[in-house]
Amino acid sequence: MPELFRAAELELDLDVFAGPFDLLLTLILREEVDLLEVDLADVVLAYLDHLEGRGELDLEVATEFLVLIAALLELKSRLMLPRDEDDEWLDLEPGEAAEELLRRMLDARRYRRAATELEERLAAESGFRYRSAPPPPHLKRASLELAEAVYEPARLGAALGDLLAHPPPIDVDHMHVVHPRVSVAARLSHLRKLLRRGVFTFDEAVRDADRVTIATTLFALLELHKQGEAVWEQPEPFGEITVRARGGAAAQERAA
Amino acid sequence: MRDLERTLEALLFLSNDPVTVPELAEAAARGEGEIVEGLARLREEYAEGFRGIVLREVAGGFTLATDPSTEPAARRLLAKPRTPPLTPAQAETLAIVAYLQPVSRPEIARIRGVASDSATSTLHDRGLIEEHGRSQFGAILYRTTDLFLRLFGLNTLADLPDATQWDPTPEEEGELRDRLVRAGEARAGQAEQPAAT
Amino acid sequence: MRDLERTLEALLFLSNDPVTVPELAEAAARGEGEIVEGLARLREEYAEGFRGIVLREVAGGFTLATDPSTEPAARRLLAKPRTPPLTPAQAETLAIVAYLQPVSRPEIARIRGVASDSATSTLHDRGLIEEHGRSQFGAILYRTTDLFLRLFGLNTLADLPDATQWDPTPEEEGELRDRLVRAGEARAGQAEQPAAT
Repeated sequence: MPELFRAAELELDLDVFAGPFDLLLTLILREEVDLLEVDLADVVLAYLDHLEGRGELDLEVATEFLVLIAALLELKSRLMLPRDEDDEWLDLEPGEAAEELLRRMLDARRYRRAATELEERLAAESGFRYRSAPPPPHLKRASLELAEAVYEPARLGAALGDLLAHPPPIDVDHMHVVHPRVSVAARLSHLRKLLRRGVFTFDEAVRDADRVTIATTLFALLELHKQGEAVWEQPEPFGEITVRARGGAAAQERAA
Repeated sequence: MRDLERTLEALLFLSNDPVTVPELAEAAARGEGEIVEGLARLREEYAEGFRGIVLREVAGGFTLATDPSTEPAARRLLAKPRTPPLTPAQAETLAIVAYLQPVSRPEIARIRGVASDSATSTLHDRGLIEEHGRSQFGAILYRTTDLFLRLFGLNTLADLPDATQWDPTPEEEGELRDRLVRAGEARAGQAEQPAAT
Repeated sequence: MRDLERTLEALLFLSNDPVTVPELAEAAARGEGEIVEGLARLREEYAEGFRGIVLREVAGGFTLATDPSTEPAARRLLAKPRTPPLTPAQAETLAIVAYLQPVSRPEIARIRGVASDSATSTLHDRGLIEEHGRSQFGAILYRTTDLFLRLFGLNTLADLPDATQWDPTPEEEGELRDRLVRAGEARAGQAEQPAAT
């Protein structure tokens, strides 16, 4: 009798968080856990471990997990990018993406070396100590008579105006996906329908689909392969993926 | 100057209070006799009337102090109000105190969306704000000082510029304090979003 | 020592922060040219390696400090460790602020590839960085402080070593690019493998 399980209950033991997946989500949404510090790959590994332990794939749970992790990945990738570059980044060609990545690696490297330099400098300097004793009280008395008007009152008004400004709203609607409209089961039946034609391309299978549907479809495709119903090939990276129905043998095995 | 005198000079320079011979002996890892001899040689270097700093033996031990002849200049340096340009953090903090006084640190932090202890301390050290009682929750309240009025060329607090002329969201209703807190909370919720460079 | 040097010595001794030439000129009631000459003569008196105190030019001003040779004794007397070293995260964050200032937390996170909030807060608490306005999205911008300059023995930010000297040669960069492309292809290849379930 398989115990009832939801992806939200997946127990996690990460560097920054230990507890069920849905609590992690809540804390991220409330900004009590910094998403940037969560290693999402570890969340996926925990899920895979869980799957291995159960020995079977619960499609509804898989879908829920997939949607949640996809939303987190998307949000995290947005957080890692400055907003003004966000859209450009998503539109980058693979070659440009590699260039962008290279530029970032070089930046990171430059400042790591600058950091080493600063650390050495600080060590060399720390032998110099400065006096911190307060001056004798009889010498230190800020005098009102010596005070001249040096500051502009307008500066205070302007600072107050800045503080009254509300920031532009940030769209976090994509985080509120709780009830996925797409399921692995639905995509499996979609793919099986296409398979009856014998061959189709992945692009056909996900035409006009949104990102979550594409991810779910890929997941369903992997499942078809595991069940021995389909094989595929992709002649080059980023090239077209062609999916073929596998010969009757596997199908018979399944029936047996 | 020998090693021991150099060390003694440095130790006296760093100490806020007079230092005793046993304390110096322990720090310099020498015998007390040696310390006394070293101090005698150092005292020659620091003979009064010769330098700007003098070595004094007072009740609690030995200490360095400025020569009385330099006091007029010292007073001019220290008594003149320090008025370096205000940093944005200081300007924001000072604006909050000026317009909402009396106001507590937690409230300043809430409006600015970030702890503002160092700005508050600097303004306090420079004499622009002062403590003025405690809130009902026990937090120290701050208000501006006479020096603040003088440095901003104001006669009274009523001469502060009308905030509405810099008000970017006039449609927001409510008291100034209320609106500041609301804007601060909205900012705190988003400034943390690293998407905002 | 002449009167002017005595006065300058006393002023530097009393002030905990570096003092600029104009501030010294005003306090000593002398011209700035005279002050510069007086400081030069004082500097000879305080030549490094000769006394326990040295005259330093840091953070845009002049200040007295103890000679590093006296550090062990000073540590024993004050029972205080010297400036604690920076963690690697703090050093990287500080380097980014030092070279790119003003810069926001999100930008630091983007360059380091990880959130750097606790490093930023620690650097802020230690007085090495300070707020300097807000970005257009309301994120607080940071820059380095005078204390940073002082602790790192710099007179101005221009004294920081040129960061481009750490950039890789064109050959190294080409090699890195090749590795990236290969890694990308390997990942793309794995995506075809059904093992990914």
